[in-house]
Amino acid sequence: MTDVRTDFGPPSFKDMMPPVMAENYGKWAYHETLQPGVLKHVSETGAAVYTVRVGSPRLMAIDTIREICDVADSFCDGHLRFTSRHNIEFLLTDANKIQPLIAEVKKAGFPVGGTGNSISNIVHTQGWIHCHSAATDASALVKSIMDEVQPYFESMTLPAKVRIAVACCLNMCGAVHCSDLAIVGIHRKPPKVDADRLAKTCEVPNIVAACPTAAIRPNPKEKGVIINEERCMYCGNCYTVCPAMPIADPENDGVAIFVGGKVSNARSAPMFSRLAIPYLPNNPPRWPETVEAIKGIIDVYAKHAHKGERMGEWIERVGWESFFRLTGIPFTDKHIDDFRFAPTTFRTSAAFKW
Amino acid sequence: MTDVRTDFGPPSFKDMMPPVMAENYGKWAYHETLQPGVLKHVSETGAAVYTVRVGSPRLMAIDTIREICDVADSFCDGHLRFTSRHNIEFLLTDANKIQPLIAEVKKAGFPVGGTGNSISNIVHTQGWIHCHSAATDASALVKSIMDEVQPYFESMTLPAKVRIAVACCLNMCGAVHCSDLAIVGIHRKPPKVDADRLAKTCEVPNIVAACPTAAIRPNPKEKGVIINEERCMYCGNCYTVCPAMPIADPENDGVAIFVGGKVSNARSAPMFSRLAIPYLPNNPPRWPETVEAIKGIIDVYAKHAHKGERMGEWIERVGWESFFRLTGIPFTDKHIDDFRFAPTTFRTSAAFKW
Amino acid sequence: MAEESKTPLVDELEKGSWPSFAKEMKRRAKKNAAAKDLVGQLELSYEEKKVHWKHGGVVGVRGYGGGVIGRYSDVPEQFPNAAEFHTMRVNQPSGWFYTTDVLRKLCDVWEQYGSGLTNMHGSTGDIILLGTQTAKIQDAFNALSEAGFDLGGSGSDLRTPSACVGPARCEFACIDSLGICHDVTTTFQNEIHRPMWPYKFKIKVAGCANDCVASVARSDLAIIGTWKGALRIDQEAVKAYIAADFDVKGEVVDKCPTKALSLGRDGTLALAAEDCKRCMHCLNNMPKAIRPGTEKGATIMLGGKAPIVRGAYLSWVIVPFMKMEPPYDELKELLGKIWEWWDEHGKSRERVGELVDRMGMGRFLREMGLEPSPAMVFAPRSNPYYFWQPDEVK
Amino acid sequence: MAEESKTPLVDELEKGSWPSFAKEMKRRAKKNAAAKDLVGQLELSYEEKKVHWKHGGVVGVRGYGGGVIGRYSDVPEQFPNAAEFHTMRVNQPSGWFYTTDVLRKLCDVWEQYGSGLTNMHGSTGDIILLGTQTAKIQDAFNALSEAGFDLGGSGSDLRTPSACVGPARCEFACIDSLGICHDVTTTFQNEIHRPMWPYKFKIKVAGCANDCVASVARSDLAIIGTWKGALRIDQEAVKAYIAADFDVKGEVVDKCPTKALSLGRDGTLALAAEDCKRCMHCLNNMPKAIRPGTEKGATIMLGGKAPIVRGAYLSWVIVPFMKMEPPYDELKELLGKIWEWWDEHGKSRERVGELVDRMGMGRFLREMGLEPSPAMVFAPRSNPYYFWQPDEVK
Ligand code: SRM
Ligand code: SRM
Ligand code: SRM
Ligand code: SRM
Ligand code: SF4
Ligand code: SF4
Ligand code: SF4
Ligand code: SF4
Ligand code: SF4
Ligand code: SF4
Ligand code: SF4
Ligand code: SF4
Repeated sequence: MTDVRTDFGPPSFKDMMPPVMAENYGKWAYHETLQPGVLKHVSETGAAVYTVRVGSPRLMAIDTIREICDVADSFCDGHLRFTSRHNIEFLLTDANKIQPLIAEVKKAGFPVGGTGNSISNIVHTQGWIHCHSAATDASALVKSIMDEVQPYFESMTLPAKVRIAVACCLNMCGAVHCSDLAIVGIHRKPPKVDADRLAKTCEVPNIVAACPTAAIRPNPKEKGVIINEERCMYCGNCYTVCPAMPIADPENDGVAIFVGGKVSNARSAPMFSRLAIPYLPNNPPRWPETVEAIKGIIDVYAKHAHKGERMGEWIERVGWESFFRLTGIPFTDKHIDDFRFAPTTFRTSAAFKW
Repeated sequence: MTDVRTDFGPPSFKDMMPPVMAENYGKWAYHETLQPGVLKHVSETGAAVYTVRVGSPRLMAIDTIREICDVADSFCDGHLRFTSRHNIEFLLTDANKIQPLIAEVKKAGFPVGGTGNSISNIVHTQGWIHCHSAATDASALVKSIMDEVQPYFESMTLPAKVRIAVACCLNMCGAVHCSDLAIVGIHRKPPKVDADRLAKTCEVPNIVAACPTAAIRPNPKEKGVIINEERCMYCGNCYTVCPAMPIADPENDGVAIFVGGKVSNARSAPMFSRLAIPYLPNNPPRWPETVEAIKGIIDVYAKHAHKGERMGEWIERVGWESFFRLTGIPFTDKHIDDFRFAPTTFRTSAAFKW
Repeated sequence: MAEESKTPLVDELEKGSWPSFAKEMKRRAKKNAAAKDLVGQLELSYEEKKVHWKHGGVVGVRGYGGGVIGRYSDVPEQFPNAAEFHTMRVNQPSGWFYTTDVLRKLCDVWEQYGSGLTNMHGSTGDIILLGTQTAKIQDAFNALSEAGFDLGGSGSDLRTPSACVGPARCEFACIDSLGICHDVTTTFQNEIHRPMWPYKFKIKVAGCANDCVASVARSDLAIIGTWKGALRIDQEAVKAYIAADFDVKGEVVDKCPTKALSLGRDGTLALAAEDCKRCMHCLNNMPKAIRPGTEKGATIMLGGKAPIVRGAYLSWVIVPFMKMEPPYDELKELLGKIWEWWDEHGKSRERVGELVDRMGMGRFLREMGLEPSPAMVFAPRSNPYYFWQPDEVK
Repeated sequence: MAEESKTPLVDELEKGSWPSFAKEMKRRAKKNAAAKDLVGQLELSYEEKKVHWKHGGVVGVRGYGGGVIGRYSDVPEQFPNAAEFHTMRVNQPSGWFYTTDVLRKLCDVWEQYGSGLTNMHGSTGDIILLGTQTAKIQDAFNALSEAGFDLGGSGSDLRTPSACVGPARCEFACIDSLGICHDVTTTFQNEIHRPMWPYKFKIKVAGCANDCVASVARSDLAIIGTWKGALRIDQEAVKAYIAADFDVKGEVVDKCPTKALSLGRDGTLALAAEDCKRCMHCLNNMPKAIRPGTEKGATIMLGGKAPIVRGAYLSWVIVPFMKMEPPYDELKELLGKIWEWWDEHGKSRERVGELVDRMGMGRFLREMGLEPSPAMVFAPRSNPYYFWQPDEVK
């Protein structure tokens, strides 16, 4: 089908790992956290590897990547990795090089941390930098929030890990639906239908099928659709399948905050994040209302949660009614589910806290 | 609209209560359980009322009711009541009359008990004695089970209350969907459609709307319906709305056992009963397989539950995988939900017990 | 007609120590032909593992749309005296309290006009009078009303409300369950007796969260007594429990689901009031020492029902706290609003809980004018699919 | 073209201590016209609170059906150099391990053929090369393949699998997460590069139940390392923890969700193996003393995804335990079966989890030939709506 070389797949991690990892592959016995951002893993063979974790903007210019390579060359024999949360990890065997390396990266403006009971890097998405679907900008939100909570990245003083995620639309690219703190871009008004363009460029059945709440029905007359605005909850999925249904609206778009999700199985099962704040305005470039709200929730959590309790575990223990009381976040009709599994969230019990 | 006297409502409970209850109405301070089936309630005024609870067949001949009235006349100044589980309660003020009363009712063949951590009377339904919809007989099941577990009615030795309910079809008249142990009559094959009769006596839209799993669609040709047998789960609701769709089938009808439900808010929220045994045969007059299964589950519960733990609370603590292991009940594809809220019951966690 | 001796299967059920419904039936069979044929038909059902009743037909009493369940045998030629075997649902006194004279009157009526077989009681709460014929129903009703008894509900109407024994004999009662039940029943006689709704609607009243009438599972509207503020602890009584070797820590403190209780070295039981969710466990186990708080009222819950059609529902909180003083106007206004809304939007055979599920709690609360509260949910939504009202957006 | 100095809003985001994406963009903008126009367009988005990209068009590389996300500006006249700004998704090495020479090669390629802006990494795991034009894509790909890099997935295909660091650096790894990820990726190159399914399908591999790649939330198929039998406790090491004043009782024993652990007076830590659900908590807190059991393998979970369309799903257990030895035939056969079934029954844009939900787990298990197990559910069904197969009834 083609002349060029295809389907050869990615380079093997085996050719990328530092020798100490290759040699002790699968033999690791335990680890210690020497200081925030610095891990020591010890092998059954006695060998040790040191990891220095460094915060990254994720969006990086090749110029910066090359500088990071320089660091890895001078301290790590040219080996490094990235984490599942997009941090940079420098991998060393010589403990004496740890502090010099840290000095060097800090000089270059990179924070060291993200280990243990910290706030690590924010998993996020493209936003206005690269996605047509974005109701908000991910990168600016991440930058603005991390500027504020960086002390939590560089320390390990929280009750437990706090995983933050940002997604710029309901497609939720990133684990926004299962994060301790999740920020998601939302629309608040139904899409506008550009009838002529729709007739030309879109498939009506796909549009109808795309709507989670069955708010769209075919328009019998022309080849088009009719939106039942009462049933539309602005997810934008019709726009995803049909460009002729734009939904972006500077006046009403903004973000919502969900809380209490987790994915690990430690102690408690993975949990979905749940609605805390239905709407905060898009306020570029630094979204102050959103940053404040996030800080506020973190403070209440840090004050009230038991040691070792994830956000969601704390809320489950004290109850959601206490969460809203302690944070002072108003509880509205929007918080009450009315989608598919709604009745499973209703309080089918007369027992609740005042 | 009519000449006869209507809408005068029920007699007032005030004219029925014994004087001690009227006088101390709302003033009760505490209670003690003097022995299984015997309660002492003490008022702030110091007054006391004694209750002797007696097991009833629920289905009673007026002849028996009159005998019960005789007992109430000789010991309770003509006052008695029935409980929400259909037991009879004799209400006395003179403690000395308690034992004589007990002797009398026992002579008449009535057990005394049902209080505290016991198995009380079984809430049940009409069955073959009076309902066209019955897939099994309620009264015979109740009689056969209570004959076996009566010692638990007359004692208070179980970890907690065990509430048993029987319903003879999926309409579940009675709290079968929220009982510690629930027995429900089921069908296992789709209804037969009597086309001519249907056309004469039933409304097609009602039939179609009656099907929880959308297994019924109108038959375009004649005024009738077509059943998609793959989607039919034999609930019988189409038969409820249309006599021309009989579903009773002696060869395949039987009962299912659900466990772990509760309605009180004590400690834990009310819970639904959940499927334990998908099918046991109708085996009149005494349903030995069903009686055995019920006894088996009670024995395992009595052995493993902590003091004060309801059936469902015990199962939640040890996990359903342990319930099936300890009882030896086989786990099948039928146990896994595939109705509306199915995904909320799936194990979205890698943590489970072997 | 079936011979008395020819019912070996039914006879089996006369054996055993538990009071036997079979004995009851055969006892009546001696005196009543309908009861006798009923025994025969039941024997046939046991033989064939099959029900022998037909779908109920419409039978009734003048001026009433419900209260009688028509029932016809599908083997009338075999059991002519049970060919018609209708049930009358008679509204019980709240709390199922009786004086013997009233109960005897009831028996006399059913001796004269029915089979003499009953259920004391049906699981909605009515007195169930089993087995009469269409021709006798009006007279039976007239005799019942003579005896002071009216019919209960059936069909798409308000079903006979019921209540726990409550203040008549229970220290935990936070509301007058019996009074409320009687008041609601008498106020809504028309709704009980004349089916006019999409489907049935049930009300049950429990004096506290122990819910001794299973209202949360078995009624569309559950009224459950509770209190605001802290429960009351009598420290002397606590010490008495300890003195009597009751394990306060193990049985009560450790089992408090919210860990709101703590036991001091000196045996004082302390409560963190804001953590208590009023589950009743500690009161249940130490009734002499722990009592409900002083500000009493009810939590109103909606939607409970059996599985058909969309799966079973347990009622859920729609009003966290409502004061409960006669004449209960707030409750009755709410009931009126709910019925009107359900009547307007409900499909045929759609229970109110199914309707709220279909339309959404948010919309229900907005249209009922009820304040949203975290007390209404175990947890907020996890999906981002919520709605904005026109006045909330630009 | 927007003037460098004219981006006050973007400039605001250069301030503050956290590494700035704005600095990165402006750094590139100095050398690359496309990057420069990107900064300008972003400034415009901040001014107008509005995205300025159009729906992606189809752009690609010869022989590939995916791997490139076409992206066009809706204000091309204002920002001509960003008029086309496509993304290339490049398949990362498992575990995101790099040697600097390889990484530098990658930078060189993107300097020559792209904007020089990247995401390290995308949230599926790929290297994201941001900003190139249709005309350059084939050459860019050729240069990438020179450098040893192939494309990742996009569209309705198998998306680039990813894995936690696992055995390369983690004592908890029960499976070779990196090896499995690399093997699956190379085995299913065709599925990754040529969209042919109803929708996307994602695979993530976690070495243990800590799930450091969020596989349960972010992949249709999650492979999670675990063990059978009892975890291993080194009593000496336990005593060492106690000696070092680590609160074994408070931090570990009391927090074990199943109360499977108990600490003896003498400091021995006892396990009730049948109660342990392998949640990882005790291992996490005492890695020197507690290790996984010896019989290792994986739990396979299915269905995880984001909310669109039918609401978010977390993956659920479909195979409680699978041995994980190369060449992983059992896993690959299962994947094949699942894809075939999904392909046959799935609607367009229906994820596999949505399909199983629609068709029913029972049917899925029967057609996959998988054994039902209580491990697959938190609780059995509460409704009575289940099915019997023809061979199960008379
Ligand atoms: C490097 C990384 C894996 C990788 O391949 O990149 C990693 C590495 C480790 N994780 Fe993780 N986790 C990593 C992402 C995750 C994620 C995924 C995510 O955040 O998106 C999770 C799930 C989070 C969640 O539940 O929402 C995760 C949940 C855990 C847990 C469970 C924590 C809990 O109690 O819920 C542990 C155990 C612990 O921390 O005690 C853990 C433990 C560890 C250990 C200690 C394992 C070990 O012995 O090496 C590693 C060092 C942890 C630390 O940072 O102190 N790791 N870990 C990831 C670092 C991300 C980052 O840059 O911050
Ligand atoms: C008489 C009756 C109310 C009535 O108006 O008829 C009643 C009466 C009392 N109940 Fe009840 N309950 C009665 C049905 C119920 C029901 C409803 C049912 O079973 O259908 C429940 C809900 C059961 C469930 O959760 O599934 C019920 C759940 C309770 C509880 C909560 C138990 C628990 O821990 O879950 C208590 C508190 C306790 O027992 O400690 C309670 C406590 C009591 C007390 C102790 C209240 C009091 O101080 O007087 C009464 C004596 C209980 C006893 O039997 O030892 N009662 N009780 C009902 C007797 C039924 C029978 O004949 O056996
Ligand atoms: C007599 C009684 C059972 C008993 O032996 O106690 C009963 C008997 C019937 N019920 Fe019931 N239900 C009875 C209490 C209940 C309860 C329990 C309760 O009320 O606390 C329920 C479950 C709670 C609920 O309402 O959901 C109940 C849920 C049903 C249903 C399912 C309704 C639903 O929405 O799921 C049906 C089906 C229907 O309405 O068509 C039903 C229908 C029926 C019918 C009328 C059969 C029919 O389809 O027409 C039965 C008449 C039998 C007969 O010939 O006498 N019965 N029914 C109970 C009424 C006696 C009384 O008035 O006191
Ligand atoms: C680049 C990336 C975000 C990022 O900044 O990292 C991304 C970007 C897009 N995603 Fe995504 N998704 C990305 C990871 C995810 C994830 C997270 C993950 O894979 O772990 C999810 C949630 C998990 C899941 O798959 O459910 C995710 C769920 C979606 C969805 C919703 C799918 C669903 O079934 O709910 C869509 C909508 C669609 O497919 O039409 C979507 C669609 C898109 C599109 C293609 C927009 C569209 O509608 O065509 C975005 C292209 C943006 C652009 O111009 O580059 N993206 N997308 C991630 C891929 C990078 C990579 O390959 O490594
Ligand atoms: S979350 Fe939405 S806007 Fe953001 S990258 Fe994904 S699809 Fe695009
Ligand atoms: S935005 Fe979402 S809810 Fe509204 S019409 Fe489109 S698909 Fe339906
Ligand atoms: S459960 Fe079914 S069969 Fe039994 S009485 Fe109710 S409707 Fe009739
Ligand atoms: S029995 Fe139930 S599931 Fe089957 S067709 Fe009738 S209504 Fe539908
Ligand atoms: S519900 Fe409460 S008040 Fe009513 S009887 Fe039961 S315990 Fe007493
Ligand atoms: S009522 Fe329940 S929650 Fe409140 S203190 Fe007592 S046991 Fe705890
Ligand atoms: S998932 Fe488990 S094995 Fe993989 S890195 Fe995390 S802790 Fe280690
Ligand atoms: S792994 Fe989890 S469940 Fe098992 S013993 Fe450790 S803490 Fe308990």
